[in-house]
Parts: sequence; C-alpha cells; structure tokens
Amino acid sequence: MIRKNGNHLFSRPGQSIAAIGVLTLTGILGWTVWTLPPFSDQMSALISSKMPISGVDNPVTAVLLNFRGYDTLLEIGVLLLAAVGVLSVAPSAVMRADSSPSPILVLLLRLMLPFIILVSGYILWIGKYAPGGAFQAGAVLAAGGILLVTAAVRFNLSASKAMPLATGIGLLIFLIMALATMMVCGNFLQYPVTLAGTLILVIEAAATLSIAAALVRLFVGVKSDTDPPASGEDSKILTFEEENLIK
Amino acid sequence: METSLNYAAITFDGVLALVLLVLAWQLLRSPNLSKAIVLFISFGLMLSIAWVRLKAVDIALAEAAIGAGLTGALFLTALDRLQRNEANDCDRQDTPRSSQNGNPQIKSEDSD
Amino acid sequence: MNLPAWIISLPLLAAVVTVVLPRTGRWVGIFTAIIIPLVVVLLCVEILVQGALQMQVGGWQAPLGIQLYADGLSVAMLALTAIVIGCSTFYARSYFTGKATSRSFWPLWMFLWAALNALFLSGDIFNLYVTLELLGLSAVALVALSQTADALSAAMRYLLVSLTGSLSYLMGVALLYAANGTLSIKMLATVGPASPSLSTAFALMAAGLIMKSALFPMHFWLPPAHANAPAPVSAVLSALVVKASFYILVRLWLMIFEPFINPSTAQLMGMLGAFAVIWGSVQALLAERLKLLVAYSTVAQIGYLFLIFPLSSTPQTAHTAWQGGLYFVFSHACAKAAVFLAAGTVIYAFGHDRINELHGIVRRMPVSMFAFALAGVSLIGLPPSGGFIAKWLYLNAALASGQWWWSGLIILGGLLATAYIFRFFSRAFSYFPEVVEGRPVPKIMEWTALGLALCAIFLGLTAPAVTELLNAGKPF
Amino acid sequence: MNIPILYELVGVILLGMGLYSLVIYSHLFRKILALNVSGAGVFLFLVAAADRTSGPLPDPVPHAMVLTGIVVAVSATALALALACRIHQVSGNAQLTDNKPE
Repeated sequence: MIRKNGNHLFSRPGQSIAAIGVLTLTGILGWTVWTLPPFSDQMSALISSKMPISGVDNPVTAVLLNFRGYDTLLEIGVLLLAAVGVLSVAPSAVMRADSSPSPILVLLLRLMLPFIILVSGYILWIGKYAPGGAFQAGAVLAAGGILLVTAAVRFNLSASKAMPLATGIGLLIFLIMALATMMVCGNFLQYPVTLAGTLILVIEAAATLSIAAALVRLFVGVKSDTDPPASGEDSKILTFEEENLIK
Repeated sequence: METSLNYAAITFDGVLALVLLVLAWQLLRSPNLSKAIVLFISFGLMLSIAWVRLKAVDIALAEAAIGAGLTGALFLTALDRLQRNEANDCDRQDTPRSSQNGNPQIKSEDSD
Repeated sequence: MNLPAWIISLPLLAAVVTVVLPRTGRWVGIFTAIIIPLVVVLLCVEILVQGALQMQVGGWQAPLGIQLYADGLSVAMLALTAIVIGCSTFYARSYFTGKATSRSFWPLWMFLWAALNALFLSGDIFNLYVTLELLGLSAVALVALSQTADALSAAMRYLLVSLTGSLSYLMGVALLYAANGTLSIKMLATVGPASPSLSTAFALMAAGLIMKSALFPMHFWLPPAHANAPAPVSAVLSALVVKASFYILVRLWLMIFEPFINPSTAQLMGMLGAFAVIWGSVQALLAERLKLLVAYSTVAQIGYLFLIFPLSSTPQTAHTAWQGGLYFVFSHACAKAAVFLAAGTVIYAFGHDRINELHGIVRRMPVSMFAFALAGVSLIGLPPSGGFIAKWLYLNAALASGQWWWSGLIILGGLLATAYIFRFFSRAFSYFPEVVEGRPVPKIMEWTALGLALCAIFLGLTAPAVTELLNAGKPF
Repeated sequence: MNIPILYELVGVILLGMGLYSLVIYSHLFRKILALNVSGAGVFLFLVAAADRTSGPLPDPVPHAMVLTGIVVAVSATALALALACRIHQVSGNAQLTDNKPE
C-alpha cells in the first residue's frame, strides 16, 4: 500500500536491491577518491600568474567572468530559460499573498528596500576584490524582490512590462559585449586588458539585475495561483512604481 | 599550541561532517515533508560552514543565499500550494478521491 | 570570421529578444531559421578547406580557458541541426498559430537550438555539462507545453532522468579534474596511464549520457515524453536531443577513453543496443497510437547507434563502423523528424492519432503520407536511402571484424521495422469509401515533413560528399 | 586522515544517499530534495578536492564550477517544483502516474 507522503516506491526486497546498488556505487567512488593522486597546483599557479591582466583581484571572479566567462554566459542563459519554463508550466502568472499584509509591513518594506539595494550593490562591487559578485548580489536583490511581491496582495507578472526586460538584459549585455570584444580583439569574450575591469563590472551589474529578476520569476512561477482573479476584488496590484523600486 | 589548534580544527571538521550526514539522512527519510524542508534549509546552512572551512567563501555566500535560502523558500511555497490544492479539493467536492487522500500532512502524522 | 561564435550567439540573441518582446517570437524564429543554416554552410566550407578549427574563448589557452572545437563531425552535426530545426521552425509557426503557449514556445525553442549548437562546438568537459543542462531544461519545458496530464508527467520523468544523468556526468567531470587538473578535451586526450579515477570517471559519464540518450534499459522515459510533446518538439527531441548526448559519448570515447577501455565494455554496450532494437521494435508493433509507435521506433533506432562501439573495436573496421554509426544518426534524424511532423499533421487534422481509426487518410493528406512512406524507406533501410547506407556500412564492419552475429541483428531489426511501419500503412493507405472528415491543414506543415523525408533519401545518394565532410579534420 | 579527504568522502556519501532516496521514494518533492542533496555531495567533493593543492590557496576553478552548479541547481529545482505542483493540480497526486522508477 503506497502511503501518500512517506510513500515508498518499492517493496522491501526492491529497497534492499536499491540499497545494495547504491552502497556498491558509493564504495567504488569512495575507493576511487581515496586513491586519487595529489591535486596538481598547476592551474592555481597559472591563474595566479594571469591575475594581473584579468581586470579583477578575486580569483573566483576572474575565473567566472574572464577565464571561463563563456560558462557563465551560458549559465545566465540557463537561469533565463528556467524563468521562462517555470511560467510556461504555471497555470497563471498571477501570484496572490495569503492574507493582506499590514500597512506597517508595507511601510517597513519600503524603508528596507533601499538598504537591500545598497547591500546588493556593495556585494557586487566587492566581488572585484573579495568574495562576492553577481550571483550573491543577485540573490540578495531577489530576496528583496520576493518580499515585495509577497507583500503586494496580488502580483500579476504577465501585466508587468519591466519584468521581461529586467530578466533578459543580463544575457543581452553579456552577448553584446562578447560579440563586440570579438570584433575588436579577435576572440569571443576577449576583453582588452586595460578595459577588462570595467567591462566585467558592466556585465556583472546587468547580470545582477537579471539574476534577481529571474529568481523572482522562479518564485512567482512556483507560487502562482490557480484561481482566476475575481473581477470585483478590491485587490492591490503591485504598481509600476513599486516595481521600479526594486530595480 | 599549534597541535592543540590542529586537534580542535580536526574535531570541528569531524563534528561538522557528522552533522551534515545526519541532517541529510534525517531530511531524506523524515515522514513529514515540511519538517524535511526545514531540515534541508539547515543542511544548506551547515554546508555553508563547510564551504568556509574549505576556503570557499564565495560559495558559502551563494549557498546561504541561493542553496539554502531561495531553494528552501521555493520548496516551502510549493508545499503550501500543494496543501492549498488539497484543501480546495476537499472543500469543493467530497469525492471519494479527496476524502481518501486527504491532507498529506495530517495523514503522515497519523501513520507515524 | 569566428563563425562558431556566431552560430552559438545568434540563437541566444533570438532567445533574449523573444523573452523581452514576446510578440515578435514568430518572426524572430523564422529569421533565425533562415540565417543560421547560411552561417553553418559557410562554416562547412571553411572546415572543408582548412580542416579542423579551434577557437580560444576569451583568448585564453587551455587549460585556463574554454576551447571551441569544430571538425567534420561537429559541423556535420551542426548542419543536421540546422536542417531539422530549420524545417521544424516553419512547421511550428503554423502549428502554434493562435495557441496561448506560443508565447513561451519561441524562447524555449531558441534556447534549445543554442544549446545544441554550443554542445556540438564545445571542447571542454565542464562547458559540455552546462550545455547539457541548457538542453535538458529547454527540452523538458517544451514537452510540458502540451499541458495535458500525460505530457506533464512525461516531462517530470524526463526532467528527473535528465538531472540524474547530468549529475552522474558532473561527478565524472569532477573526478577527471581532480586527477588531471584540466577540463580541456584536447589536453585530456594525452592523459594516462589507466588509473581507477579514469575508469570510474568514464563509467559515471557514460552512465549519465546513456540515461540521457535513452539506451535500453534506461529508455522508459522516452516514449511518453516524445509521444506527448507538441509535434515539432517531438521531431527535434527524437532527431537531435537524444543524439546530442550520444555525440558527447562518441567524442569522449574517441578522444579520451578509447585506449583505456576494456573490450568487454564495448560488447556490453552493443548488447544493450541489441536489446533496444528488439524491445523497441516489438513495442512499436504493439502501440495503439501513431506517435507512440514512432517514439518506440526511436528506442529501437538508438539501439543501432550503440552497435558502433563493438563494431569499431578492431582497427581495420573502426573507420567503417564510425561512418556507419554517424550515417545512422543523420538518416534517422531526418527520417524521424519527418515522421513526427507527419504524425503531428494527422493529430492537427483529426484531433487524435489512434492507428485503428485512421483508415484511408492518404486521400485527405497525400503529401504527409508520401513523406511518411519515404521516411519509412529510410527507417527500414531500403536503398537508395540514407538508412540503407548506414546499415550497409554496419554490415561490412560486422563481417570484416568477424562479428557476424551483429549482422543478423541488423537484418532482424529491418524486418521488424518493416512490420511496424506497414502496420500503420495498411490502415492509412487502405481504400475507404467515405473521405475522413478533419480540419484543413496548412500546406507548409505537410511540405516541411516531405522536405525532411527527401533529405533522408538524398543522404543515400550523396554518400561521398557526406563522408568527405565527416572526415574533414580527421575526427576518427 | 586530512581534512579535504574527509569532506570528499562526505560528498560521496551524500551523493549515494541522495541517489538511494531518489530511487525509493515516489513523492515528487522527495525526489527533488534527493537530487538537491546528491548535487550538494558532488559540489562538496569538487571543492574539497580543490583544497588538496600544496599551495596556500585552493584552486579557484572548482569554486567557479560549483557556483555555476548552484545556479543551475536552483533553476532546475524551480522548474521541477512548478511541474510537480501542476501535476498535483491536474491529477490530485504529487507522484508519477505509473510505478516506474524515477
């Protein structure tokens, strides 16, 4: 008998077979890991030697945005794709808060938002020298955005005009930069050494905005409501100004 | 001095590793889904500490914000939506299907 | 000229534009479908003239940066992608007219195209992981576009398998990097000697890629996903997406792992392929719905692809076997895309695809049924089609390497294919006094299917040119 | 036993635990949780391996790979959850309809 929630798929013998299989796999993997040769530090040395011409001082940011920037470009594509996919699966792009928030909460949010934007900007900026960067900054900004759309009684994503632009702009700027640098320097995403730092910051700023917007979209898509909005409902749709506030 | 610091570090890592494994095991086999999700979030936070121990502060930040925070929020919202679906089903019609399945949360609590 | 970079960027740009300005989707899609094939043709010419091409993304040499790598094998796959997606785009434009889902369809479709192009051009194992995820997620979201309960379940199962496969592949990448300190395929090609990390990494990557290419017994997710997706999506999934993970497996096998692999591994893959041929064909014979029949036929045809590993195991037959396997990829892609598009036309017109109720539909849609017939010729492997050349090369390799049992399987598979295709034909081409009523079908939908079916036949007539392209840059 | 190897092995065990739960549970949320735990295991292995260099600082390439992986994971999780909710809404059941594994 399958239980609704603790539900196992298999009978006991089936589970034992699965357990034996996974244990074998884990054992082999563990043994392989145990016998791994010492990690070569050739790559670390190589990266250290190229850091002065990477345009940033944090090695992880240098790898993400410069040495292996192409991976990051595709990855921002994955995020944008997921944002589109989640909404295409969602029954509607309308999100409804569980209960109407108190005006004090809304006020508090309005006061907090500039602070969140500031923190996000700081994390973005510090990524050049220390841990931080577009993903972390985007996540913080997204947290602010999610609070905002949760506080609004109803949030209609498909009615919002700024949202698609905000979600797309990161990949768009990244692509334009990649193609422009290719025209100038000969290789896709090859920054001119003197401009590398600036270009990376521009790309990261656009990416931060898009990452935040995409994460908010993912949240709205998962939360979206099934019921069509009642017409006479006295609901406050998130206004355009508020939306601009998060940007 | 240095060796005692070293022992402290090794103990800390050993305990952290154990906590990670126990949390993962608990969250994967917890019969209560919302409890599992809360455990998953704490697992993510513990993992952030592990990232710091492995000198990966960038990942620790991203894990805390995205891996634990956002993924956890997504899971909680999705679970909420699931339960509202079930509640709507029960309200609208008292069909055999909805009364049979009921709310997963209550059901699982019963069967423990 | 940097053509590879353009081939990747153009569909990505199109995807962004269709996200930001959803109303332009139809036109952006058509524009991309015209321009990319032209760029791919230029790249083919460049490769034929100059041989293999390598690009350092960001100007960084391996192991620091990512390489794009284009040889005959990759441009042939790019060209195939351009043909199949190009035709399907024209089909999709009519198919999705007036549907609410078309808003999401275009960005997802463009991402799928970008992912395939990036995958075929990548020379870096971690970059391949990212393209695999891009490909998997866009394919899943496209399957879910049908919005029916069956399609949603199929998409979910596909997503879980796809993610598990990527995870397994990623663990392999992690092991390779931990042991060798590089992600570049070119640099990994010189690693050795055999070590536990190398074998485990191969096992993990191969397992992940086999799940994604739906080789028996990991095929269970494919028939529901391909049968329930919208028709143009089914066409591209069967024609290209499952081949993409097979392509990665072939690349890794050829360039990194071949010297270290135990010959019994190749035999095992061949055995699984053999089971797939028989199991898929039998299920296709039993299927009640046309699209399910076609999807099971894909399971069978994927089985043939994996015969490449045992057949290429002796040095003197290796070249023939590789060419045969890739000929299978090309001819099956064109033929299967044509069949899925034609099946989609049937659903479009009659609202269902239950085979037993499709009597005499040839009078309603002669062009589609002609396309179906031509593609069927290639799927069975009759001359002068591409499928025939593929089987001919395989038979040669099987006999020359002394593994005659595989030739028996190839002939058996052909007979089973004949049976399941004629099972549908006997209904569709039967004489039926009344004309079956149905919705009128846009002409372009019928003609794109025919175009693809003709490609499958022409592949049989242009074998020397195709082999020349394949050999450019000596991938084998 | 030094510290990176400890974490590498924890990563491998997490991967195994996740895969086991992925196979044996049928509730979709559990499968998605299991995939996330497996992914965390792979990430942990990668970063721990990067810390085994002889130099003072770990190799940043695996760090960048894991950051990429985390973002891919959250994208996939969101898509999976949206699908699971939709399936639940259409079929009244957050499980796949027939009892095949996965």
